[in-house]
Amino acid sequence: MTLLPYVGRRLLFVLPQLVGILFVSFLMVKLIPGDPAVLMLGPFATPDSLAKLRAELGLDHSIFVQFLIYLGKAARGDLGFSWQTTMPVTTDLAQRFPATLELVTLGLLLALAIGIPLGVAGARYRRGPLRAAADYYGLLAGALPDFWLALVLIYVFYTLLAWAPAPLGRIDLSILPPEPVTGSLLIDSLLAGNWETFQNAAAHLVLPVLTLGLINAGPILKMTQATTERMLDSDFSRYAELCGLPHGIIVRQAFRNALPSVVTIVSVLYGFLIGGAVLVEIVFSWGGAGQYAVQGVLNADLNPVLGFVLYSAVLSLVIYLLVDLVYFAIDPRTR
Amino acid sequence: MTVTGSTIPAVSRGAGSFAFFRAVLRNHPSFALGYAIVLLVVLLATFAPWVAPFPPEFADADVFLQPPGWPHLLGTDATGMDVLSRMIWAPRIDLSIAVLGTLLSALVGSVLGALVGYYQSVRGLARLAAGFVMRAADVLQAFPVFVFAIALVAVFGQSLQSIVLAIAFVNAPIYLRLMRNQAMSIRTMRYVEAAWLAGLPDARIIVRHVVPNAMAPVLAQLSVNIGWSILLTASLSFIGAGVKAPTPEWGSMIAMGYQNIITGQWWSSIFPGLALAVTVFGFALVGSSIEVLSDPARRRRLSGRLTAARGAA
Amino acid sequence: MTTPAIEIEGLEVEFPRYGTAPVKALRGIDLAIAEQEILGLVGESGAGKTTLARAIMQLVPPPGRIARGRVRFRGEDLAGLDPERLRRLRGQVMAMVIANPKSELNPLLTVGQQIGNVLRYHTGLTGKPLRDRVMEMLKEVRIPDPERRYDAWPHELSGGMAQRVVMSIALICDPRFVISDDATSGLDVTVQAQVLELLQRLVARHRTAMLFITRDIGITAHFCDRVAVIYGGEIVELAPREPFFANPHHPYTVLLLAAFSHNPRLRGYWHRQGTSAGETGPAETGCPFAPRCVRARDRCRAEAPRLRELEPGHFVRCHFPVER
Amino acid sequence: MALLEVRDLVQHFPIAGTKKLVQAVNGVSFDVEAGETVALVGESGSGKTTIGRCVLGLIRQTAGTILFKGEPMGGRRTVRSAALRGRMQLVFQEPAESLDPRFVVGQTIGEPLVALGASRADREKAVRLAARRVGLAERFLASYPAELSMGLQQRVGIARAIVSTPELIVLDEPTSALDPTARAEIIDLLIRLQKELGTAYLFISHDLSTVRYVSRRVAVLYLGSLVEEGPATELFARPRHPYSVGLLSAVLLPNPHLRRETTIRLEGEIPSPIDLPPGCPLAGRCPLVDARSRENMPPVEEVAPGHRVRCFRHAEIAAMEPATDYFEAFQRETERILAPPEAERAGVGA
Repeated sequence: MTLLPYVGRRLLFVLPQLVGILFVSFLMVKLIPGDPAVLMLGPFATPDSLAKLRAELGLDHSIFVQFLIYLGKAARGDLGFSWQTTMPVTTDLAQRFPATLELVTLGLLLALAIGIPLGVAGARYRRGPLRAAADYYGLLAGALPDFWLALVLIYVFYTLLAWAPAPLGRIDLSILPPEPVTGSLLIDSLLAGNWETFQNAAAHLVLPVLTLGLINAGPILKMTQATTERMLDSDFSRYAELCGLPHGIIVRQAFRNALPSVVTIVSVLYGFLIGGAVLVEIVFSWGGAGQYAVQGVLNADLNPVLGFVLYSAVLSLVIYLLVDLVYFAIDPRTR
Repeated sequence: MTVTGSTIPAVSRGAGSFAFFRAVLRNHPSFALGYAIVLLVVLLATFAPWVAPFPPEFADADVFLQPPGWPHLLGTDATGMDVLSRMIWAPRIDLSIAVLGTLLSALVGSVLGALVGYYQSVRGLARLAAGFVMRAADVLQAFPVFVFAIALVAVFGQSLQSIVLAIAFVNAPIYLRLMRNQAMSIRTMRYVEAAWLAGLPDARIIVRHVVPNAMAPVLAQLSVNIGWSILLTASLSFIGAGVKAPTPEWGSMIAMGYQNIITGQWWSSIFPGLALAVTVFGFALVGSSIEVLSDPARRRRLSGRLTAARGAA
Repeated sequence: MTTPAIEIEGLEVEFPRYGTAPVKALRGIDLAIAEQEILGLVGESGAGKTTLARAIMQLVPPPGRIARGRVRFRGEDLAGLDPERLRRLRGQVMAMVIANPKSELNPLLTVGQQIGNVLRYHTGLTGKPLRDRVMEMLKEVRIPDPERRYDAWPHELSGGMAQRVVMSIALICDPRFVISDDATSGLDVTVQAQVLELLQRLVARHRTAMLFITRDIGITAHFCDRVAVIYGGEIVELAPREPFFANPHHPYTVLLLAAFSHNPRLRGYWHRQGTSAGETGPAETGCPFAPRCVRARDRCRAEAPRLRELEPGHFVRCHFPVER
Repeated sequence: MALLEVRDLVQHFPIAGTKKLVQAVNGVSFDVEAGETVALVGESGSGKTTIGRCVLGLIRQTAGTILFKGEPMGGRRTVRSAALRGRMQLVFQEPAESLDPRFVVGQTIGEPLVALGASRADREKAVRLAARRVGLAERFLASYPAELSMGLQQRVGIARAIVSTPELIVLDEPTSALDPTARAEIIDLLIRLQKELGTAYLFISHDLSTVRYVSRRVAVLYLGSLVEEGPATELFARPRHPYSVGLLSAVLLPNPHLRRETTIRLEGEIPSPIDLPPGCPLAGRCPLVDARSRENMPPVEEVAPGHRVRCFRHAEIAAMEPATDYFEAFQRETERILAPPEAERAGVGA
């Protein structure tokens, strides 16, 4: 199959795109007002100590030279330090990125579990309660602010019913987090065979995942329903009906033809949520990568922002590549 | 002649298209609900000074965190400001930011998209420029949207204008891509070929044929996008990168009440969120109604179902 | 004549329309097709050809509905059947070939799967016997290199080949009655000739009854045993091939045939001034063709003519048929 | 000097990502005199539509020259240039797609005059005249295309084409989407317009009975090559190329007895025009194929005045085929059957 050369070509193409993204974000970030040296040493630092620090950080070169320096270091895996956490950006992200990934992945899986069945049902039974429910859910989910829904869920399930744990992080402070292997608490606790930690981490995940799942099921449902409906109205579905194929089979075939569009919307949502889930992260004080980057922007701590942009850009480019490979698998016309 | 035959006059020009529009609304409560919500929110915002019981930024310290009751129907927040009044004033900020930002992005995105889409298939310099614009759009969209918006606000400073610019910047690629695809497909239409053959300059062809035929999907997207932009404005304010307190704005109101949720005072966060959700829901309904009414095929099926319903009633 | 494979009596189909009375797509169709007979049905777009095909299969697209009349298949009335029994009949006993072959095939299934699916759901055959039967069918429709085409995707097929695959789907369950709705319109002339010959041979060998719907009256002259003309949802003329072309009676049939004449004066005579196919629709009362008929008189506008047997087997629905 | 001269036109489309070529047109030459109709006949993949688009400059040809009134087309001198604007027009196959759904009929017809910079008043006058010429009632000028029948929509397309009184109109299958009666009306209209305006037609079609009626000269195309060309009456009666014979015998006229019996049966289907083998394009399907025609392209030979053919064995075909024009026989038979009973009233058939 011509897969390998295709993937090779795509990967080659990824590098320049990455540099492009980094360069634009480097320029953007440098424009953020606020002098890092002053922020680090505090307002009372003497001018020459400020100047010494600036020289150390290489801030006295032109932006372009600074970018080349940054690029050089990044190539060697050094993304610089965050003055807020005083830790290297890479270690911070190693902790925080998996937290966001775990949350977003489970959230989207839930969204798929809600969106696809409702979408297909909506397409199949054009008139009737199910279709009305699917339509309204699609519109409603798109309208709810995720951070607000999180607050509502917290109020109902924590403040009133106390079914869910306090929204204060990914695990009870009293429990020792498992040895980080993948960075996902669920997997690591399973690997460590520590059932109690797994249960606790899972309990903390319920509300945030439910928030992301309910909200993002909207676009998935709308896309599934619209495309499946279009496929059901197509000539080949009509003809299958004329040939006496059972309606269930026809709907299944129609959905299979709608799959590429659903895969597209999922990949777009995935890319968006890496940065977009920051509000839910804040409400649940999740300590995810989105929060890390937002704090970086608000406090002009530039390296974390650049690090985060690099990680999420790489992730979205990988996702888009995976999506194309899925297209190859599903649709012979793309081969 | 069956209703599917091409000789049935298009309903848009049929007997009283306004009467048809009213019949559609009567028969499709959801569309009517959408227009009602949007109308209500706009009216409330414009007449806020006379409608709101209390001035929006008047903080009365000794009535802070009062539960819904009298005279504060929806209670007060931690600083003693009346939740209901601020909710009524808020759309002035939220709506204007969202509408302005979306219109700006729609304008810039569509014009650029029409040009790129039209010249995409033409060889030579124009195609190169089109390719460059698209790559730039790809880079823009590869950015984590939310972080990008916050960075923009940080760069331009935290004023209303900078939020509008951020919204416009983030939404522009959506219209760029939408208009580009429309322009590319319309470019291949026979009537564009006929105009090209007749000798019309490209610019006139774009204005006469490409833009009008691409309007329907852009309008539908516009309405849905306004809703989404309201959400984005509120989210920015929620994390402190958007509208700063005490200006009445749904996002910042939710943020102010957020700590109290855990201790049980839910009203100062929940109510503004509800208002925000209902407004965005209204715009989404308007968007879907535009989508249905502007697509001739779905309109014809709709008119068929209308009479069937009327027949059965 | 043996018991006809399909009998249609007084079939009427209506489409509701916004603000005005519903459109009568079919105003009472009476037809019977015997085994191994090919009945041609000719008419212009909007005359109700496809609606009739769909009505026979009891699948009128919404919001249309069958207002009156019955379709009896080998004596069994289809109208009253429960959906499951009806579904079993479609494809197994009655099958259909529709116009643009390429879009009728599911893009994500190979040729073998598409044909196999229909066979599997109707007969329960699976595995090797299923594959052999499909392969045999591909050979019968003369698809070049059937082994390779078995696993081909629809977008890899040419127009002619796609139509042969669709025919295989229609005929795989050895149906007793096949409807071809404009099946050759998208094909090139040389390919069309081959496909028609193939259809004729398959109908003869499988002794199926066929309703061949087309806009091209020329095909029916060489391919059909009997020919019927439909206008405004009604059969206006029905006759065996020879008398139909040698001695056409209905003014509309004559107008259709005159369209092929290169003599403007002849055509001018049969074509009423200021009326044309698209603009002047069928009349609601009286004879539907009256508005476009050169011979229309008051009686035509007042009273709808009945289908009369002018000569043995030659029916016409006209008060003043053309006599020779 | 003919109005339009096409010399050795070649048009190949590269397939993206591969070195393969779609060889749509491979060295086609023909002329169109002023006020004359030449038909390009062929099935799908024959390149007839591509030739039409090259003539109009919608596609830049790979090789070969196109002369309009003696001057080569291309570079600065295209159909859009001030000198030639409005001189050449195109009528499309699908009437609905050729009209902008948001333009009323009057606007669409008048568009070519907008490009010619005519004033609003002149435009309106010319539009009304063009509409009357194509038999379009005044009231339709304010209607939208969706409200018209296919036949009327095609009349609007034709009105737009004649509004700038062009010298040449390329018609790309103008009647194949129409019903039989509408088709006949449009053909009558085109013939009448040619008499009134003296416009030359390049009539592209796959429907031989329409071509037989409309055009004086016919060029038969197969896989991008012009296999036979000649006066319509001559070619329909004495076809010399196996493909022309196959094409003519496949035509089904509405009369059970009149069909061209032929010994030449073309097997298989039209191959794809990608990387064609050398030699005669029909080699794969022709019963008379031999080593000669498999290796090299048969030269053009003139078998009768104005009747040219590219086939080594055209003489054998002449001997084998009956020299009867079935279309002519059909016309006489139709006039006999369909003559109105009171023949004396209309004086038909004289």
